[in-house]
Amino acid sequence: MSISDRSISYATALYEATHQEMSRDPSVFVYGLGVDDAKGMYGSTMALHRDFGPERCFDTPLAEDAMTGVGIGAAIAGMRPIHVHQRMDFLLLCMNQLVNMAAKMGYMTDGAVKVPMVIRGIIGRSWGQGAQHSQALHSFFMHVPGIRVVAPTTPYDAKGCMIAAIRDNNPVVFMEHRMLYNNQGIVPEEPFEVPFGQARILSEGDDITILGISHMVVEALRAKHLLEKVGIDAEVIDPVSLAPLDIDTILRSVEKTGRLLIVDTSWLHCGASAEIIAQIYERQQGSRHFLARRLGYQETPCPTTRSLENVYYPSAKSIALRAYEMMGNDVASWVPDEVEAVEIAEFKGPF
Amino acid sequence: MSISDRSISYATALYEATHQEMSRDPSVFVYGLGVDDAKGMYGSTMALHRDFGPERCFDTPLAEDAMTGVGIGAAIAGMRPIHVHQRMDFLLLCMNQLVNMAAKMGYMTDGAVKVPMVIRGIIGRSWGQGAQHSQALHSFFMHVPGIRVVAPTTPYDAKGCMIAAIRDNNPVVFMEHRMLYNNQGIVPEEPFEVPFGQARILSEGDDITILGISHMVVEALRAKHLLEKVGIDAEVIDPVSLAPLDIDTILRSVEKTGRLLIVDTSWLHCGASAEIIAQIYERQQGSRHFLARRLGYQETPCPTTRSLENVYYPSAKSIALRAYEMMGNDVASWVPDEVEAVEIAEFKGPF
Amino acid sequence: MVNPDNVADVAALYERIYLIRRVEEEIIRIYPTDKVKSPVHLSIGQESVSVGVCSNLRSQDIVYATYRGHAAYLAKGGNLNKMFAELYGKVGGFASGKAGSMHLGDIDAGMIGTSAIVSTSIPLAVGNALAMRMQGRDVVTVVFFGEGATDEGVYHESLNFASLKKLPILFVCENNFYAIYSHVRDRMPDANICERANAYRIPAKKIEGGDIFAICNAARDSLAAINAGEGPQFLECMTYRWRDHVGPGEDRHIEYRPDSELDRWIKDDQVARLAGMLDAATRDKIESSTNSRIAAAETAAEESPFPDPEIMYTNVYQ
Amino acid sequence: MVNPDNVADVAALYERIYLIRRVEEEIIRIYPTDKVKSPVHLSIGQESVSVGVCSNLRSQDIVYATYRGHAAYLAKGGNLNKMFAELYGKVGGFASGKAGSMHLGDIDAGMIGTSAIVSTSIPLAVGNALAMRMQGRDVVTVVFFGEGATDEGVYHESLNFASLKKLPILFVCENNFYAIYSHVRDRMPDANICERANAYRIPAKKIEGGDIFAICNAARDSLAAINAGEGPQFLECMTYRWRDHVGPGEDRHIEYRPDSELDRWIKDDQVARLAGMLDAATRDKIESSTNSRIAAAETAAEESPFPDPEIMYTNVYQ
Ligand SMILES: Cc1ncc(C[n+]2csc(CCOP(=O)(O)OP(=O)(O)O)c2C)c(N)n1
Ligand SMILES: Cc1ncc(C[n+]2csc(CCOP(=O)(O)OP(=O)(O)O)c2C)c(N)n1
Ligand SMILES: [Mg+2]
Ligand SMILES: [Mg+2]
Repeated sequence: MSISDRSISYATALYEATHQEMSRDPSVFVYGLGVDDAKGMYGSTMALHRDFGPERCFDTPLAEDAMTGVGIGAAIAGMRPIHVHQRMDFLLLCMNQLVNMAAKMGYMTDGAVKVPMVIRGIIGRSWGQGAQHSQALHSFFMHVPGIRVVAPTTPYDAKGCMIAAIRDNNPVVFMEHRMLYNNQGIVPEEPFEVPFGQARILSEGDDITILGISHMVVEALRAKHLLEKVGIDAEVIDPVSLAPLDIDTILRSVEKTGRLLIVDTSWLHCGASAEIIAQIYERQQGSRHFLARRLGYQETPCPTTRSLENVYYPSAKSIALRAYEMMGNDVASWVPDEVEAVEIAEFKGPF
Repeated sequence: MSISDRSISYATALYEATHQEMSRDPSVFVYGLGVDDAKGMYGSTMALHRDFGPERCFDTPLAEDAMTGVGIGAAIAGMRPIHVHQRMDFLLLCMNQLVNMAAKMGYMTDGAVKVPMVIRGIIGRSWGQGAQHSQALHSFFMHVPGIRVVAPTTPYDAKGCMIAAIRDNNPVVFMEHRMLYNNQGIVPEEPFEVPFGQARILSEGDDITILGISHMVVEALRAKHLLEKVGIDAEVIDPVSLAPLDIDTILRSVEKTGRLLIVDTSWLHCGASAEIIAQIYERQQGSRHFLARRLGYQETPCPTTRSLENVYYPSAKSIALRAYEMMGNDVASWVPDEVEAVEIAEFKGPF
Repeated sequence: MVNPDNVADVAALYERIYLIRRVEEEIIRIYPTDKVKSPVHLSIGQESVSVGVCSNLRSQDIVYATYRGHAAYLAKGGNLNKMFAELYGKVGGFASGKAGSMHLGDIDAGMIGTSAIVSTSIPLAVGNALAMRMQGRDVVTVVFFGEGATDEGVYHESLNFASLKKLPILFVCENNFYAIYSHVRDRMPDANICERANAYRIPAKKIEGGDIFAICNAARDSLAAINAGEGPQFLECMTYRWRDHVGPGEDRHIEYRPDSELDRWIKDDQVARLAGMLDAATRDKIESSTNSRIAAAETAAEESPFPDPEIMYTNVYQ
Repeated sequence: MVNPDNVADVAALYERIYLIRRVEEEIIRIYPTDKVKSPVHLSIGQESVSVGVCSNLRSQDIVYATYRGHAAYLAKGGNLNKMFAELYGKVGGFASGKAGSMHLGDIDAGMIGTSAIVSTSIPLAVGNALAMRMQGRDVVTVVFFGEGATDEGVYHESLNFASLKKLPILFVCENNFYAIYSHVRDRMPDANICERANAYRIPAKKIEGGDIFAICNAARDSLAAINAGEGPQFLECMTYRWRDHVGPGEDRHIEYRPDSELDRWIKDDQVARLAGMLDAATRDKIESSTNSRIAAAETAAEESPFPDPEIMYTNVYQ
C-alpha cells in the first residue's frame, strides 16, 4: 500500500488531525467530558493526554456552560481549544456562551480579540437513543453570524476540516455523525486543510441532484445505486461546510438536473434544507423551473423504539423513493431493493 | 366611545389578557425577573402581584435555566405558568430546558403529561442595545417539534394570542417586540382567543405580497404607503403564529401577486423567511413562477452605534425599495419619502 | 422507623429490592438478544438508595429520577409489565416505546418521565414542589440524581430557589463516586456535597456504605422535617455501581477504578444482607412470586406488538 | 500596602476615583442630548471597588467586568478618549461604536470586552486564567461581577472549575444588594456569598462599607496568595449604586429601596473621603487636570465621525 492509498477510519482521521495539530501548535488543547478516558471519544481523542500531558487533554466537571466559556476565554488569550461533546444535544446547555459570547466577541471588540475554538458535537444516532440523544443542531448555528459550521462525511474531509477548523480564527461548530466513525477512506498522512465553503460533487448525474448532510450523504450514495436500477442518474452533493455554504456548486448542479432533493440529519423547519432551497430560489428568481423537496427527521421528537426509529430517519430507500417520485413516477410502481446500512445494522454500542 | 371601539396599547392588551386569565383560572401564574417591580414589564405585568398575591406573580433569582425547569415541572403538575424574559436573548440560557424538556416531555410520556407553559420573550430593540440585547430567536423554536411560536403585532392579536397561549396545552414561545408596546389598537374587553395557525391579510394588494414578522409588519404597512405613491399595490400579511404556520394564506396571496417579500426581525439563514420560501416553493413545485426575496437583520451581530443600527434593521424605506426593485424597477430611479417610525424615534428608555 | 428486628419490615424491603435486582439481572440476560435495543443504565449495587427512600413515600408523593431510573421506578411502585414492554419498545409500554429505558416514568406510579440530560430533571422536581404548595396538596416531591449532576449550574440554581421558597422537596444525591469513568475527585476540589447544600441553607445528611436501614431512617426524618414545613431537605447516599456506566456489561477491564473498591461494595451488598435476615421460607416465597411476576412481564412484553408508524405522530402536541 | 497616611498613596487613589466619578457625572450631563444613544449602567457610588482592586494590578494583568463597567475600565487604565468616542458611537472608539457602554473593553488596557448577559464573562475570565497557566505567563486575572451574577448556574460551575484547577484568578463580587430592583434577600435564602465560595474551597473575604483602603489591602493580600500559587481567591465588596440600575437618573421615586439606606451610603462616599484627606493644592491639581482630560475626550469624541455602513460588515469573522 502506497502512502497515498492509505485508508483509515473517520474516527482515526479526526484523531490524526488533532494529534498533528497539537504537535505543531502548543496552543491547541482538547477538553470535554471523557476525552481522556479509556474509550477516548470513539478513538478520536485516544491517549492524547498521554502524548501531550494532562494539561492539554483533560476531562471536566459536568458543566457545559462554564466549560464553553472557559474555552472562549482561553481562545481570546491565545489558545486554540477543542471542546468535545459526546452528544450534540448537550450544546443546548451552552447556547448562551456560543451565541452570545463566542459568536460576538470578535465583533463587539471590532476585531481586537478573536475566538479560535472548535466545538465538536457528535450526533448520537445509533439505536434507541430517544428524543434527547439524537439531535443535530447545525441550523441554530447557521442562523447566527460569527460562527462557522462544518459537517464532514468522509474520513478525508474529517481530517482536512478538523485541521482547517483548528487553524481558523473563529468558533467552528464541528458536527460529527456517530454512524460515520467506522467508515473507511483514503486519507493522506501529512496534514492538510479542507477549505470551508466548498461543496463536493461526490458522484455525477444528470437527472436529479441529491444533497445529503453528514451521514445522509452515505444514504444518498446508496440511494443513487438503487436509482440506477430504474435508470435514474442522480448527482450526489456533500456541502461539507454549512456556514459558509457553497451555494454556487449546488446551483450549478440544480441548473443541470432541474431537481433538488435535500436530505438532512435534522428537522426541516428553519433547517439547513430550508435555507438551501431559499438561496437557490433567490438566485434563480424564476429564471428556470426546478423541483425541490426536503427529507429529514420526521417532525416529532425522536422515538426510542426501533419500529418508529426506522421511519424517523431518512434511509437509502426513502431517499430513492422520493427521488423516483420527483422524476414524475408513481411511487407505488417501484419497490427498491432492501439495502443494509451496515454502520447502523452492525452498531452494538458503546451506545 | 362604545366598548367595541375601545383602543388600548399592546402592553395593556397583554396585561388585560393575563389578568383575565388569572382571574378565570387559579392555575395561571406569572414569574420572571422583575415581573413584580415598579415597571411591571413595560406595564404588561403591572401590579399583578397585588391583585393575585405574591404566590401568583413573583420575581426570581437570576437563574433562567432552573426557573424554566421550575415552570415545566409546575406545568406538568397542573399549573399554567407564564415565564417572562426581559430580553429574548436570555432564552439562550434555557435552551436545554425548552428544547430537551418542554418540547419533549409530552412525547416522551406519550401524552401522559403535558407542559402548558407560556414563555414570553421580548425582542429588545430600542436604541444602542448592541449584540446581546437585540436578538429574536423564533427560528430556533420553529425548528423544534413540540413548541408553538407566536409573534402577534397588533394589540388585538396580542390579547387574543396571549389568552390562547395560556389555554394551550403546549409550551408556547410568545415573541413580543418592544417597539410594539405603545401601539394602540381596538381590542374587545371580554376575553377571546386568536387561534394559532391563521395568518392575517392586513391590507390587500395585487402587485406584491409583503410578509412581515412582528414589528416588521408595521414597517411593511408603512412601506405599502410609500409604494402607493409609485403606483405599486402591496398586499401585507402578518403570519401572527409561526408554528403552526398558515402557509395556505401566504400561498394564495403569492399566487395572486407572483411576488413575495419576507421581512423578518432576525437573520435570514435558516430563519423563518427561509422556511416560508421553502414551503411556498415545495407547494408550487414550478407550477407557476414567483419572485421571492428576504429582508432581515444584516448578517452581522447587532452594532451599538446608531449610524450602523439604522442600516442593520429593515425599515419602511428599505422594504419599499426592495419591493420596488422586485417590480422590475431600477432602485436608483426612486427616492422614497422619509417616514418616521414614531415608536423608534420617540423611544427614550427604559432602555 | 424501619426496624431491622421486625421481620415484616425486612421482608417488605427485601421484596422491593429483590424485584429490582432480578429485573436488572434479567435485562442483562436478555440484552444480547437485542430485544432491548436501547441504552440501559443499570442500578445494580445502588438499589438500597431508591428502596430506602421510597419505602417512606405515600402513593401521592412524586418522584423524579434519572436515566439510571429502573430502581427508582420499581421502588416507587411502577408497573412491571409496562416497564418491560417499554424496554422492548412495544405498545404495551407506558409510552408505547417512545420512552425506553432512559425516559422511564409513569404518572400513575407517581414517577414523572426521566431525562437523559444530566441534572435537567432537578428543576422540574422543584417546580412540582412549587405546584403542590400552590395547590395546597399534601404531596412531597423527591428527586434522585447522581453526584455528577451536582456539577451542573442548574443544580445550584434549583437548590437556591427551593430553599428560598422553602419548598417541600427531598433532594437525594446517589453518590456512586463516578460520572461515567470520571471520579468525583477529578470534578470537585472537595467532594463536600452536603456542605454545598448547607450553603443554600438546606439541611443535609450523608449516609455511608449504602446501608439500607440508615437510608430508610434518614429519609423518614427528612420527610418528617419537610412535612413540618421546614423546607427542603437533602440526603447524600454513598453507593456504588457494579456494572459499566451504560449497557449490561462489567467494566473491570477499563481499569478506571480499583477492583478492590468494587469488591468491597459487592461484599456489602444490601440485597444479600436483607436476604440473610430472613428465614428461608419467607425468602423463597418472595423470590418465587417475584420471579413469576418478571417472567409474566417478559412474556407480555414479547407478545405486545411494536407500534405502527402512525403512533410516531401522536402526542407531539397535546 | 496602601497607607492612608501616605499622601502619594492617597493622591494616586484619588486621581483614579475622581476621574471615574467625573466621567460618569459628565455622562449624566450629556445624556439628555442623546449623544450617548445606548443604555448606560453607572458605577457612581461603587467606584471604590474597582479602584481599590485595580490599584494593585500590573499592566499585564487582565480584567473582566460587566455592562456596569465604566469604573473597571478606567481603573484598569483604559483610554479615556477611546471610551468617550465609543460611548458616542464614533469610529474613534475602541470598537468603532460597535460595542458602546455595555461592551466596554480594550485589550491594550488589559480589559477584555464586557458582556450584557449577567454572569457570562465569569467563565471567560477563568479560561483566561487557564491560558495564562498553560502559557506560563505571570498574569493574574481579575473578574468583577455583581451579587446578582452569583445566582446564575454558570457562576457555580466557574468557581468549581477554577478551584479544581487552582487557577490564578481573583473573583470580586460587587455586592450592591440589588439586581435591578430586586433585593438579594429575595433571591437567596441567605446572602452568604463568602460561605458559598468557601464551599468551593476558595478563600473569601467580605469587606464592608465600600472602604477603599480595606479593599486595596484585601486585594493585595489576595493577589499575594494567588501569586504564591494558592489558587483562586475571592472578595465580596459591599457597595452601593446611587443611581438607577440603568440610565442616568436617580430612582428614589421607584421606592424599591429605603431612602435612608441610600443616604447612609452617600454619607460614606469614598470619593469625598479621599478628597478630604488631601490638601487643597494637591486636590485642585488632580481635579483640574482630570477635568481637562475629560473635556478633551468629549471634544475628540464629538469630532470623530460616525462609522460608515461598510464598517458594519467588518470583523464578523476574523
Ligand atoms: C448535560 C449532560 N452532560 C453529559 C452527559 C453524558 N453523561 C451521561 S451520564 C453521565 C454521568 C453522570 O454521572 P452522575 O450524575 O454521577 O450519575 P451516574 O451515572 O453515576 O448515576 C454523563 C457525563 C449527559 N447525559 N448530559
Ligand atoms: C442572564 C441575564 N438575565 C437577566 C438580565 C437582566 N439584567 C441586567 S442587569 C441585571 C441585574 C444584575 O445584578 P447584579 O449582578 O447584582 O449587578 P448590578 O447591576 O447590581 O451591578 C439583570 C437582571 C441579563 N442582562 N442577563
Ligand atoms: Mg455518579
Ligand atoms: Mg447588584
